[in-house]
Amino acid sequence: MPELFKKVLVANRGEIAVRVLRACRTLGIKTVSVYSTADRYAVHTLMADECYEIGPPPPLESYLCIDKIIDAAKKAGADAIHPGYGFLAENAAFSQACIDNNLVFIGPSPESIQLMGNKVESRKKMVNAGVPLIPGMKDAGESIEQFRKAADKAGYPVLIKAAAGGGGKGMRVVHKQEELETAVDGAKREAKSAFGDDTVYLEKYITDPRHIEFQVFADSHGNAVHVFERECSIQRRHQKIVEESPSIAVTPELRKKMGEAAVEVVKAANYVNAGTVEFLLDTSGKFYFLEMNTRIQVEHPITEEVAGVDLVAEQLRVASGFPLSKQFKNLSQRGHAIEVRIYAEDAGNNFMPSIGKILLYQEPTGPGVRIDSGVRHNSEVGIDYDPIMAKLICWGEDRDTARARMVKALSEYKILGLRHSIKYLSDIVAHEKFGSGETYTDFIERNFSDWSDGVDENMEMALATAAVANALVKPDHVASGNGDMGSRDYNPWLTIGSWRIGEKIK
Amino acid sequence: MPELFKKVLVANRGEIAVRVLRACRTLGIKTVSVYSTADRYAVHTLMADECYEIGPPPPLESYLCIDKIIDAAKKAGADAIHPGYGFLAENAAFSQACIDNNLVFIGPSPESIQLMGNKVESRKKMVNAGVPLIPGMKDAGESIEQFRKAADKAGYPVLIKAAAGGGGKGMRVVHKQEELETAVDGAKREAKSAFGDDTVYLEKYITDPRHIEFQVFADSHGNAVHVFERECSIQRRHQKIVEESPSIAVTPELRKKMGEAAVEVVKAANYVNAGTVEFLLDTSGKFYFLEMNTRIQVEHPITEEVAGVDLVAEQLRVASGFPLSKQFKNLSQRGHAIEVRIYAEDAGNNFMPSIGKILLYQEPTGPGVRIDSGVRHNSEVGIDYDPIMAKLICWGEDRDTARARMVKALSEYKILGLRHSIKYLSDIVAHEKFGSGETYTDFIERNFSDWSDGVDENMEMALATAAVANALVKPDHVASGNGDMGSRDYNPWLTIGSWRIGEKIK
Amino acid sequence: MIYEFVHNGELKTVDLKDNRIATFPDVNKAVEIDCSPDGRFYLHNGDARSEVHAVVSGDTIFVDINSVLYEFTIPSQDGGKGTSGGGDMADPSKVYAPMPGKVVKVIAVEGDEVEAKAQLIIVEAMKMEHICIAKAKGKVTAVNFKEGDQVDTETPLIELELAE
Amino acid sequence: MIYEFVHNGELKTVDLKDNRIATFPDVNKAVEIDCSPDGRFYLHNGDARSEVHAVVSGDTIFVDINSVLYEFTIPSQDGGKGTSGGGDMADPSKVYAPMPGKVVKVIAVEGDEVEAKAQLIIVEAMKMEHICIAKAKGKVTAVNFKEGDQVDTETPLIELELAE
Repeated sequence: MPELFKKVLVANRGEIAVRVLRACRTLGIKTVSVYSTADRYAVHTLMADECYEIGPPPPLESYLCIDKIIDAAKKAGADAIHPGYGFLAENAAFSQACIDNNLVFIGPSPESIQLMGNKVESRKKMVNAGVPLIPGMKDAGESIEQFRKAADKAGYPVLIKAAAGGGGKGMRVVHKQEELETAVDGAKREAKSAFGDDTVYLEKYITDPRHIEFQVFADSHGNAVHVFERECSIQRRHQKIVEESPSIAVTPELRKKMGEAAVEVVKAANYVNAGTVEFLLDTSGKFYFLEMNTRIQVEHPITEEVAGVDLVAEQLRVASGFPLSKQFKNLSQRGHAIEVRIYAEDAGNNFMPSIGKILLYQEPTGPGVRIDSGVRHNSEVGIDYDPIMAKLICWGEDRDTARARMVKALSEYKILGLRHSIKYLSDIVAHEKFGSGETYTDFIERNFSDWSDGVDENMEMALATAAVANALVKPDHVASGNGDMGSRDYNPWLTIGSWRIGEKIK
Repeated sequence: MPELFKKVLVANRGEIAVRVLRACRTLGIKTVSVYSTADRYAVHTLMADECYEIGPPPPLESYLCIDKIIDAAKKAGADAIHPGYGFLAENAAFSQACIDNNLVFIGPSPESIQLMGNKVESRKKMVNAGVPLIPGMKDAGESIEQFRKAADKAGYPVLIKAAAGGGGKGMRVVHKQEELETAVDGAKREAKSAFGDDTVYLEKYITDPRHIEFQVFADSHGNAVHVFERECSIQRRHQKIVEESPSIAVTPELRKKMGEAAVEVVKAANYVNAGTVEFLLDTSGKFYFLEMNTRIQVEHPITEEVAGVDLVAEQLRVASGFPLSKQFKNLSQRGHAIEVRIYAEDAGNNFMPSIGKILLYQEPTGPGVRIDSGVRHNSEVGIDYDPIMAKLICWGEDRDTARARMVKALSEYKILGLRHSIKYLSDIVAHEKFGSGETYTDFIERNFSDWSDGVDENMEMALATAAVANALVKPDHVASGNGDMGSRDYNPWLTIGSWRIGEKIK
Repeated sequence: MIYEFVHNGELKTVDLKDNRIATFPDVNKAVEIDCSPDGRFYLHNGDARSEVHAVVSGDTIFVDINSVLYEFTIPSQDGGKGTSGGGDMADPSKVYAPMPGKVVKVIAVEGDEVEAKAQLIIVEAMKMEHICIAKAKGKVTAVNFKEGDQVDTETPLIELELAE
Repeated sequence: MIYEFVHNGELKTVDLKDNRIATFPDVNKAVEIDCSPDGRFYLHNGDARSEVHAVVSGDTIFVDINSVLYEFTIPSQDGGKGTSGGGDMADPSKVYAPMPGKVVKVIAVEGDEVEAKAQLIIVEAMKMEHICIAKAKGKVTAVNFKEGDQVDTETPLIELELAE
């Protein structure tokens, strides 16, 4: 009979570190956090039973330092390390270093990480396991005959792509065979002039693709399951910002097929612990393996809300040697969950990260509202790390209820002191095309390329508010205020934090 | 086809008003709140689209004023009124006044309210419908023969009670027939001397009873369902403070039987909308109807979390004329939920209500944590109303997970400025007898009669904290502080709320 | 720097060095409290730092240590009140209401000799009755309110002449 | 009482009466803002009062109206900066980094004649590249940093002599 870890070190920061610490505490496991000097007073640092400094702010000198983290774990007497996501989460060397130091890495083996990190190798393995990949040429095409054969095999439309490519250069969509030769020649010319290399290849063109991923889980006793899908098509700068589960595009039959394929991937990779198998889904219901993420994902909470499980607690149990717990053997979906990522960034200015101090922080609450956050009132959002502040997850009996709760919760979510994406996210979730489920991967380009926050509409209200705030912070103005304000020896902004100006402790 | 209300007035305050307002907003219904002068800036007042003042703080002059509330509803052009719980929620005259003014009362008919409000009438009706009541005499007993017959029928142990009674006076538990006569005589003598009236009667004595209630729901189309049970045995001063669902004492078979009885009650009362049927459950699995509450209950969220439904939204739909929605036709339980009520009260001093201003307010978040609250930072908790500030609801895959999450969440919940029950609640949920499910209605008396918060254990830490806080609030002390503090032009308590002392706007 | 606070009517003393190291005259113990740039307090204990909470409001300091609440009062210069609420709780010769409310029953009569813990007067506040008791044995010298009166926490309800 | 604020480099004026009624010189509109005893701001509109949020920090006022963010700066007496971040954004002859970071590429060369929107220098901050562009046509008179330099938001990266 295995035993649960006694003490776990969390090798991460921000909301995911807090999430893992909470899971440990719920299971009665002692916790250790590590922090860079920038995070000396961060939420994750102080939530743990013990905390160790591991260096200056740049990740390479702290959160990416395998030695320092292993040292902290040994000093604290931890049994295991949870890597969160990002940083060392998909680093095979770190997973190996844990093993070499008699620490359990809470995640898959170094071999699994390595295999899935190598896109060429992993795709080969998946082809052999019968998992569908985007059809096309494996290598560059030489003769037009090769292209024609490959196109016939993949089925039109097809895409010609430059091997050295990027940014749409040397790329052509071909809808019919008779357009193929012209397209290949054109793509080659363009590739040559753009990259100095005219190598091009062909793959199937996916019309209106959706990003569908399956949560998977496997224990060290040979059990592997999937925990249904998440749709993560809404992306900006190739980063997901709105995720939901279930996907509106996945029928029960398709779910069964894709889920089985996801479990095939897990088995083919000898995978243990939580992972995510990413697929592209086209409008005809065909799906293609993209890659597998060998970690807990940012968007794992929507799966938790819909399936009624705790994925992080299960990571800890499975890594301790337990078989999958009974909840994972009789899984079902209930209702609908949506997650939005609250970044410190300027949605109106190309999503430029925003840094600063959170001067006002007010989270929404109530039925169906969950917040996983890594900041609070007076937190500093600095320059060194990913600017995610929090995730807001809303659950509802159905998709429309989840959407309505999300829009309401976002309207109650207040962060002042830096720029953030709350208004942008609210506009996405409230958008009619989101409502009708037209959530393809180009949703943002298609519907939000000319988005603006409508700052001018309420300029007068904003100015009036600024003027009142300004007036009340200046005591001489308060004195000349109206009866209502003047009759109180009271200055609202100075009393927040409960200290009344004018009162002196003797 | 019915239509959802366009505008709803919420005739309540505090957390339940906020809960109802949120449900309305999620359904796209416009909202109206009413407030006494004490609540001019309360959370519920300002969350609505419109708000109307209805009088001074005493409830009799505001929240209990039927005319003022009806007037506000007419002025705002509301279609319907939601009464919340307490105040006018179970007032048949109010329900009737709504009807008379062409407003929909979101709850049952005046007749149902009246029937269930009359305990004698409702018990008669329930006997006829075959719902089990605590067996015993319907009237006072005269001859010892009558007592003997009633005792044989009810089954020993039985309880002799004074008709004029209260406080245990004139009460005797009888375990065997041979003790009956002595007990009746003794009870009569005691009743006579205590109340001047020696009338006594007999009913079955329930050993180790649990308070089990069933959430029920009926629409105006003849559909009635139950939404499983809640156990609310943990009570102080006859008020529930910890509730959970499901009950550890209710087996699937018992759930079926009790649920069917609850639905019988609903049908016998021609009941429409949400209600709660309360039972006493004894250790042998026998249950007895106590009463029916014709309103949404304080503890409704645990049912919502376990069943995955929104009871308040359903109240609005059903009152609009819709049949029960599909979620209510295919109900199932998932996991376990616990609710605790966060009162402004002094658990160490006989639960004396505590009034004051909330100077620091910090809610827990994360997986499985839900908060329904009616206060926030800087809220005043006054003398005029029930001192409930918030409810904390924790869900987990199983009871132990829900308990662990609750203890963790309570440890993260910080309210300063008045006394509250957080530590007391945490000690209850963490208690081993709670863990083993020995949650009988005398749980508090049995296990917490000598509870103390352990204030002396950490007195030095508290004093040290007070001293540091005191030192840093006084600028002259800051100046003489150590390098760490003195190097900043910074005073922590004055900067909360983002205003830095020393900085002046010119 | 020596700080004095009143807790439940008792005077407590703490010696604070460098605004962070506290020692106590009667206990051999040092406690280190750190204040972060974001205005929070942390208790140091080896490699652990655990958050503690405190708010200063007027002459009262509210503290939360592991969910246990403390209410400290800074003694005023004129030797005044022991706690912030309920009048001068430290003086057993005066009985105060625990919170503003209405007198529902007066039990004590002027001239009564009462024992410690004797019930003197009942005040209803927030729909709950609170029984005010004698803190020490004595003779009732004044009953300042009658049934139905509104009372605050500043004026004594009952005054006693203490025995011995 | 007339208040002036800078928003996105533009000067805005508001006339505030009784610390609650705001009117605007160029718009025929009055806005009533109420401040509650618990330090929150409410917009009055008939029987509706909706909460708006504001925080004053130094010479910057952050405001949230229906989730739309506003950052106002109080103009300083010495005629100084237009916004709080990114140097003096109002002066097109100076180009600042939008946030502290590292110069990864210098495109402009001293003496270059550049058009408005020409790319001048690229700064990497928070793992993302930001391209700093010319706000107006002109001639590059100074390039103050080279590749690899750490830059802040206060020192201009590039200076221009504006055309005309």
